[in-house]
Amino acid sequence: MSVATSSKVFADASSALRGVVQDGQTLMCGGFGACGIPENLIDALRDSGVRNLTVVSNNAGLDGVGLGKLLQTRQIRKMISSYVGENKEFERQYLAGELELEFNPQGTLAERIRAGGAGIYGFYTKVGAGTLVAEGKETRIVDGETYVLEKGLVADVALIKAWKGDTEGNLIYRKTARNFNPNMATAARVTVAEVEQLVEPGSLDPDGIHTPGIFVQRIIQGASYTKLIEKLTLRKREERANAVVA
Amino acid sequence: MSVATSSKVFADASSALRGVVQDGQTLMCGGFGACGIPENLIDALRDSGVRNLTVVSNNAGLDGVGLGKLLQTRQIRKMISSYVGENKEFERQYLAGELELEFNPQGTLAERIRAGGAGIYGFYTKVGAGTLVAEGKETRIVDGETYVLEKGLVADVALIKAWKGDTEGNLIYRKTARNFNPNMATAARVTVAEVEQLVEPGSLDPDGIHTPGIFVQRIIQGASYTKLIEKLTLRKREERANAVVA
Amino acid sequence: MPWSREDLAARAARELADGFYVNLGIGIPTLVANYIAPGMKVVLQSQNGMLGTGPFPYEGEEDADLINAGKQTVTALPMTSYFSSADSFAMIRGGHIDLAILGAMEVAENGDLANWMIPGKMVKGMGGAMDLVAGVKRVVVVMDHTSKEGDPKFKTRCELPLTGTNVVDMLITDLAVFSRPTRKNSFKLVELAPGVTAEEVRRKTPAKYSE
Amino acid sequence: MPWSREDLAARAARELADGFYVNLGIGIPTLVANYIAPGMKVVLQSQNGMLGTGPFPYEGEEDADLINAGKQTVTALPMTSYFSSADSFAMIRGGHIDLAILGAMEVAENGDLANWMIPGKMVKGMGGAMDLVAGVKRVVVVMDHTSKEGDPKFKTRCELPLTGTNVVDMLITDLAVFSRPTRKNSFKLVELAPGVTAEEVRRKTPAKYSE
Repeated sequence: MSVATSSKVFADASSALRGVVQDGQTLMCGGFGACGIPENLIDALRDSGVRNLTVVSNNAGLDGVGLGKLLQTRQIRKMISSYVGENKEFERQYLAGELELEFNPQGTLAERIRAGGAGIYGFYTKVGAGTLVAEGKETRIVDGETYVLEKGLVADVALIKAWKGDTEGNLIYRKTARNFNPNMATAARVTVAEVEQLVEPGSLDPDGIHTPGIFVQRIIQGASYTKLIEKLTLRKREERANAVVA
Repeated sequence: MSVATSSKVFADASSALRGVVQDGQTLMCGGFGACGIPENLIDALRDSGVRNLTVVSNNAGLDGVGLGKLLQTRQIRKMISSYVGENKEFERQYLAGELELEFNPQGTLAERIRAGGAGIYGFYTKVGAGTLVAEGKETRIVDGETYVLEKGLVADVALIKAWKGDTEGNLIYRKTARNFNPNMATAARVTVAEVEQLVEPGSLDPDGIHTPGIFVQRIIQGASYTKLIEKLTLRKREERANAVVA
Repeated sequence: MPWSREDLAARAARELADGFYVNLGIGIPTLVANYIAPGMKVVLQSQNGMLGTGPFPYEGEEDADLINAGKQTVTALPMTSYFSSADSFAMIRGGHIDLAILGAMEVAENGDLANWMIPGKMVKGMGGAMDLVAGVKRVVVVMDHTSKEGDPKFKTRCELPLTGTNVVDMLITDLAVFSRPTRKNSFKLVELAPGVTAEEVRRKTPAKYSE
Repeated sequence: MPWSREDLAARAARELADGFYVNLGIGIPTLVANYIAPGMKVVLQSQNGMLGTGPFPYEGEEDADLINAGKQTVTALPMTSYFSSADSFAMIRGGHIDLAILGAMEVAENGDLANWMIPGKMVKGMGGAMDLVAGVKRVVVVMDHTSKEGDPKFKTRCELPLTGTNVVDMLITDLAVFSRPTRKNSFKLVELAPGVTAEEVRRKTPAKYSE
């Protein structure tokens, strides 16, 4: 494929992050657990050596996997997440007071990111009303229901993983590897996407594009993908396939 | 195709609206101008004779087309829209004080509908700050910017037009006929969808479904489609195709 | 004889109805999928962005891009659709899911739920639990009636940090089932495990409920 | 000699830059697409849900499902994508569009814009205009310098109901171009139509501006 037609296309993850990432930034990082994480960009971010990062990501990776790599190198100062239960190094740093942590309910986190990308200052949600999550936040009672004011979230850089992308930055995700990726793509000053297959414009179904190219400033074809499975769960051949009657 | 497998499938538009629509309801109706409107369901709604409706729709149809048909029969009491410039009967009723009208900026209207479907009480937007749109609404100033509190919008019934749908209610829209349809599908107590092609589950790409079946309570295959073009605008064969250099 | 884990899942499955869209939490709630009545159609939502979650894959058919909210490999069904996290929680928060079946650490007599955090222990995070209890139409909780130490878990007030206030519609423990028609009502004991007496439940339950 | 409609469109096109994502309003702004410099890549957004709007179709190639925000038939390009109205305005409101070129009834010296409503006349609605001026990074207005009756349209204060407050970055009229580097600055006269004098502009402009 020709890369000369588009200035969005970079040769590899390191060059795609050059001039974009720097110390002290807020980064968004797509993925749910190990599913749909920007593997190549995370490696390049680690190799870039930038430090003191605030990272918005649903999870914090596993030990030595995904964002876990940046925890090992101590490049992350603060995480904004909904669940970080899979990571011993995270736990160690957090308990030692070396790492800041802000928990958001998963849907509130996703909606705050969407709001940030959509130019919405804040929104009222019932989620978290009457819990620790609402502490220090404005609330209002309407028809007996309490709503919490949650604010839009934006980042300096978003690191995104898609399945297919074209040189215009149009992206399509695959199955549940979509998760936070399309929302984060909208909420950063610079969005860098890695894809498994980089194709020419016109190759993707225009009705099926999940992230229009306007949201993607830089794009690479990832060098290789590990695609770790966190919890391989299998059904025995003789088991009744009755989880859902379709 | 077999319809016995799903209780969501109805034989025609009239039967799909039976027991669902009644006088005084708030209805959402998809479409942008004449593009992507639920033609068959609008006809059936007219034939149902229900009156005194509040209709949320970006436009009000043209004379004798789309919602224009319900204006002629005086079934609509109030419109919530962003632009109604195409309709003389609308103008006559409005100036005679026979029709209520609430204007929303187009994006605010879309976002209010999304918020209604997403369980968000309200959101703060810069849109309309300092204009008539903000009158009577709460505002707040953050970092010198004024934001208006806009509230989520829900309806009793949404009438939706999609291109393809399966018997589970999964929908795919075609080109710019998508517009408000997927947002409205999420924001009503009962969503009735009409599609050009009703197919079996498994026929649609699960990564490409725009409206998951959970949002659709009833679905029909439309009997026929007029698909009026409001403003046919053509390019001469010899004209330079330079509107965009791709 | 108190109900086993499997009994609890089977009992919870009786709260399903044909055509329901359901979200199942991690642990015992996941087992509920095995007890859906034959011929009943129930569609499972996974909050990581999937509607129509199928059974676990056969060996060799696992797909790293296809997991449920518990991060387990799953399969797709003909009806399946995928969507973003924001769209997934719009679905949940907007009241489109009929039923959620969740685990708990504590339930209070006013319907408060605590299931995400024990102060002093490492906090893993609430994940999607707060969104689910705030948004899903009906919330059924499945838990042991008492802790391993024998401390009651259905209490006057939750002592642990809350996941949501006044959000539990039905509580199924290994000893009994408590239900209420709306969130304005208080709980009523509606069922006992075989061999369990109302007196035993009363003794092990600080929460106020009717019988 | 004042600029013609085509001149205005050509002048506005000079505000485009390579790689820009642009929204063009109805009327003269639509003509701007004809003056994009050869070799320059500009992507047009239509707020009804399309990015990468192509030229009008040849006869027989029109598609009722493919229109722009002015409800005109258009075509798609290889880069084109479609999305919902909520997603389209998330794109606009979120500041992702580089430039909007819009028509106007009145512009005020403080950057206020009025372009949707004349009290006493039938009101058609604001459509997406308020969203565009509130969300797009840079707003260029194209309009006649005076009304048909000769009344000035670049004023001290807008008298018509506003579309947005302090939202205009550049004003291109048939007589002159006014610009300001940021919305904290006031307008400066930066260009005159051929044969038009600064004195003539001054005479026809109640709005305060620098020269």
